[in-house]
Amino acid sequence: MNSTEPDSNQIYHGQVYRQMGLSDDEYKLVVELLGRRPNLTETGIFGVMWSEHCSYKNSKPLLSRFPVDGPEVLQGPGEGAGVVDIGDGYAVVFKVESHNHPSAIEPYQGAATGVGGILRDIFSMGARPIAVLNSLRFGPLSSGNSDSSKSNVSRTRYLFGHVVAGIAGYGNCIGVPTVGGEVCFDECYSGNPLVNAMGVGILRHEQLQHGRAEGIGKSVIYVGAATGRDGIHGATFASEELNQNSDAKRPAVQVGDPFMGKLLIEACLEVYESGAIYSVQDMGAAGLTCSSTEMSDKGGVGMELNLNLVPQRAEKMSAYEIMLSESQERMLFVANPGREEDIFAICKKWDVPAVTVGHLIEEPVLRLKHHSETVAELPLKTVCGATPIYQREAKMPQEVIERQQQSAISWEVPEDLNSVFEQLIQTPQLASKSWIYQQYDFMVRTNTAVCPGSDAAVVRVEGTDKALAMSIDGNSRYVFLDPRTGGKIAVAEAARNVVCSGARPLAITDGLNFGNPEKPEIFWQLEQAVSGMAEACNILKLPVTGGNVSLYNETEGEAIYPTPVVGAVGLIENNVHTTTQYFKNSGDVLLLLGETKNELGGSAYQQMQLGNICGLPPELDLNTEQTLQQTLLEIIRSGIVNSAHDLSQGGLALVLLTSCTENYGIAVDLKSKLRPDVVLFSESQSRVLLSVAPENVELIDVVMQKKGVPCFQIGKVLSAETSAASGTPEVGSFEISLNNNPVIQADLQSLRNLWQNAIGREMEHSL
Amino acid sequence: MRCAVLVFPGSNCDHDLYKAANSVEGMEAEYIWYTHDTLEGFDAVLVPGGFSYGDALRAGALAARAPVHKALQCAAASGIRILGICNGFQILTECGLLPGALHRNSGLRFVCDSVSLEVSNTETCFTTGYAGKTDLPIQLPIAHGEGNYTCDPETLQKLEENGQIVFRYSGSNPNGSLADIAGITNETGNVLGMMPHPERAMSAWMGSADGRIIFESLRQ
Amino acid sequence: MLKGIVTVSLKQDVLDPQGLAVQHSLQSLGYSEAQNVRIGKSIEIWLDESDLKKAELRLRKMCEALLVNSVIENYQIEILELPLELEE
Amino acid sequence: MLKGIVTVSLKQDVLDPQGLAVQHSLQSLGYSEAQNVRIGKSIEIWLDESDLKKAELRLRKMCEALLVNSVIENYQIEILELPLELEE
Ligand SMILES: Nc1ncnc2c1ncn2[C@@H]1O[C@H](COP(=O)(O)OP(=O)(O)O)[C@@H](O)[C@H]1O
Ligand SMILES: [Mg+2]
Repeated sequence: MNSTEPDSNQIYHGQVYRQMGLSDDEYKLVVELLGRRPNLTETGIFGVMWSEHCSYKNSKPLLSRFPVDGPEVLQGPGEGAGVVDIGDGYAVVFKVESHNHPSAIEPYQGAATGVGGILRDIFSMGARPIAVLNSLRFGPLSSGNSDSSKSNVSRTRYLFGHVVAGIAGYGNCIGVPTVGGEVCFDECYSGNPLVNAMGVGILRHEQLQHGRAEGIGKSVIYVGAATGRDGIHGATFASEELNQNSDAKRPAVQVGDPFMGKLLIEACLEVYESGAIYSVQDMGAAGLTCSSTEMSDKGGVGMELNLNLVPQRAEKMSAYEIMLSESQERMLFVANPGREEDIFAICKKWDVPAVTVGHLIEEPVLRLKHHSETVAELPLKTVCGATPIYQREAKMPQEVIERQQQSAISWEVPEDLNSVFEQLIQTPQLASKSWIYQQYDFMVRTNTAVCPGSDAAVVRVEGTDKALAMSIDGNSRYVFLDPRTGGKIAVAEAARNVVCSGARPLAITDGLNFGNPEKPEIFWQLEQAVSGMAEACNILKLPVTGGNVSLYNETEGEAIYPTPVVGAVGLIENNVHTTTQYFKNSGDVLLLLGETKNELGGSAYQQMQLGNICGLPPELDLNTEQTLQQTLLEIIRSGIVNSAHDLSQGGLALVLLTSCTENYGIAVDLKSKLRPDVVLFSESQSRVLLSVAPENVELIDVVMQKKGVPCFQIGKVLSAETSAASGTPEVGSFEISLNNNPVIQADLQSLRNLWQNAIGREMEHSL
Repeated sequence: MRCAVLVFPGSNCDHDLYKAANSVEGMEAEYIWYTHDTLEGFDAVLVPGGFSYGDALRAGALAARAPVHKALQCAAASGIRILGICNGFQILTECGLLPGALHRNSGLRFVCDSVSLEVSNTETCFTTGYAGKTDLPIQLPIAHGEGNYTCDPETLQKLEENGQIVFRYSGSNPNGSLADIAGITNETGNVLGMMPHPERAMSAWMGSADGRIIFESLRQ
Repeated sequence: MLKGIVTVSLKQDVLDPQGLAVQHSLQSLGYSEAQNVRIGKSIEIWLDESDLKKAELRLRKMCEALLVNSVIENYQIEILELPLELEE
Repeated sequence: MLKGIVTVSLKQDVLDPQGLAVQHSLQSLGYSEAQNVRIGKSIEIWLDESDLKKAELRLRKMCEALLVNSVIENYQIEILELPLELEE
């Protein structure tokens, strides 16, 4: 034991356990369970294993509301990632993981290691990673004139720029395409940005790995980068609020090494193929502690580790440091008997360190040796099985009650809707995200069939005719105004994006980013949102196969908007059914599916007009949604849909613009009794814009009528080509009228330029 | 035609290049590990893109000194066709098989996009297939952070005079490269380095099939 | 005119994947004496300033404001006086 | 044990977009005296070697063999003697 480390009595008297994330009661419980006071290493182990990040002690009772089973689910929550059958012996593996706090402290490395971490979750299941997506939240990119908001804005731009660069830096180097994501800018994230990453992988059924350590005597093998003093106590750190003292915890910065990550993927996949290992888990949050205790607990055995054998990058590391380090790019294997040398040989080929550090024992304890002494011995049922679970109190916040009662529309219809529209499409919220995704290699591995920019990304499954559509979504403004409805919408929208791409949604993964659950108002948000999500999953028949909980997202006591994000993956059985949101032919007819309602609460338009949100979010009828999705999928599969685009933020007007291309514009005439700005910008749910050949309109109309899906013919696609002779566009190219009165008449290329480069301009702008 | 696809630690477009070459009739690609000391028996060598050695120090620097580089030099000297794509181009400049250097994009950011290219020389063994092509410029994807080609004025003049500049960016230049250079050959014309990725443009569903022509030309 | 040279290096406990890769490469090229390699930045700044003390103060501020990421990096400052004809 | 420090800088006539960007940022942050910024690398190498002369020779070779791309870069070498207790 390191002489500067406190002993068990000092930990008790000095309440050192608090720094490790244990409350007084939790510490008391540990002492009771052990029948003695734990030493520093042991206290540290309890601290991380009982953190929200590892134990879900605040969220478990809620998470049990999610449906987790389905005929195609091969692995639900509990392992590194969920696994869903996609037929012909293949399965898809996917999960979301948050890296919010590390990214707030060191945005580049925080985001990079977030990507590294989710990829290890994927390949620890035996899958080859095929795609990553991300979901990001930051403060506003520009400000009013006060000095304090100026310094916030410059910090926000720094965070945003470096988070994107970090995701790019890791994903590009490791050679997994970053194919999509979403981002929102709002004041509530100024002090507490969110960085969630979603990983997707493919395996053949027989390649599926698990994390159960079974078989007394088997060798435990450490594989990957050496252990340094990185990120010590990262998991507990992730479960605390950020405050001014966060800086003092700075040794917690881990640095990602995507080069090692790449070698590690290849080495692991080859080791699995060789059949030399029995089980595997990645070392993510809480590093060696979490992997060793969870693996042995799942298998009902014990584990003895000799910490001197653990490869170490720093000198004189203590047992505490070795166990708590969150150095990246590490895995833990349980070898099949006699196959150790095969594992070493494969790892050597890939230049990846691999060494036996211990073995499985009968007694169900974690026993750690260091310098020939036993430095920790903990019954696994205390570390893994005895975590206190909290039933928190829930209370609807007064602020929400007040906001809901306000009217969503308190301004006159603007006279010049053209300029309102121009302003709206340049808000970072609605502007093109190309500034972000062009920094990501979204094509590597040459399976990307639909690149970022469309509703969902589509990645082909090599060696088959199948493809997977994937999307990540979550509108926290809706969740803030009404967490239950917002939760439903998050699930419905992610699924709708996938359906628009021609895929049948298989399952979802979720990331729950909330404030401090010990506050009743926050717990109410969590409970409501989860209930809404669960309800949507039940009706849309989408099991939740995994996810992540990130609580305590607060700065100086101010919580973020409740932010659940939903990652959906869908299957395209035959990749000819792959559909994008982009118009394909001039003369195609535009069909709007679904009802447009007087709904502006929480909309991007309301936010722009008021600088704030109020009223109720759009309503969502899950049965209507389900019928829409099913019917849409049917007609897409029958091959008569040329483009499909779901309506979300920015409403009909934005969807029309983002379906246009350099070559195709629109002429639209709408009929409605609603205010023109509502017609254009309402974010009513369960709506989709289609473009179809004129000869198929009637057929679709009939199908929609039969299913009771409202279907309106609203205009057509026009060629936007510049005629070479005159140098001017043949048509205005982007024309919308309402009840025969023009409301937007613009030149398509200028609109597209405004929209396309808005974020880049914002980032280059001086403050 | 037998092609070697070199694999360095960290290479990540090796698989894509292998798939692309094998999809071309009459071409057979094999992976060759960076520790190999010979490339005998191969008719062409393909050096893939993608972060060999994690791009440590300078992109391509470490791979250019890996054991296989001697065999690569021999292959080049004996006139065997060598195609380096993206990181492969960086490796070829780093080991001196191509003149100049590729440094950080002028925009300082990694760029993944599809670009328009002018084929400035359709007489190299890599580009004959473009000679009759009518829908020009061609479209190929790019994905790089260090594609900013630079060399001294004398070298540039030589490149121009000898027709060694094979591809130029014809829309906006994505990385600030000198003279809009996107790809060059060596003096004898058997070594081509290019930043765009032809292996990512092999069929219409990928967005473009213009890359296939390079492989088909190479095969002849 | 003065020239400031800011040498930015990673803090001791922070992993340097780049340095590691270069170290391995040097060793496999036969430079086995290269035991540990760390790669940092060297930033040269020409300053329109003649007072050494003031220059140092300002450089320090620049480091804190922009040049150095104090979460993972350390820095050192050196200042050279430039003979007039060397000014660039 | 010796420590070599190799400072690698871009040749004078090679454009340094990163340096330029930093220079602009510094100026917009109010450091108008920052007239010109160039960014290079500082590579620290711990050498298992006690002879200064020999160390320098070997470092020079490492530079030529790997560390420096002479098409666009220059370098400078400095060698420090490390007190025993500072060896890492
Ligand atoms: N952070 C990001 N990373 C990668 N791609 C992104 C990111 N944010 C948005 N995108 C891409 O931009 C497109 C538009 O995104 P978004 O505005 O969220 O659309 P939608 O409302 O249809 O979900 C999508 O293709 C999405 O994948
Ligand atoms: Mg969408």
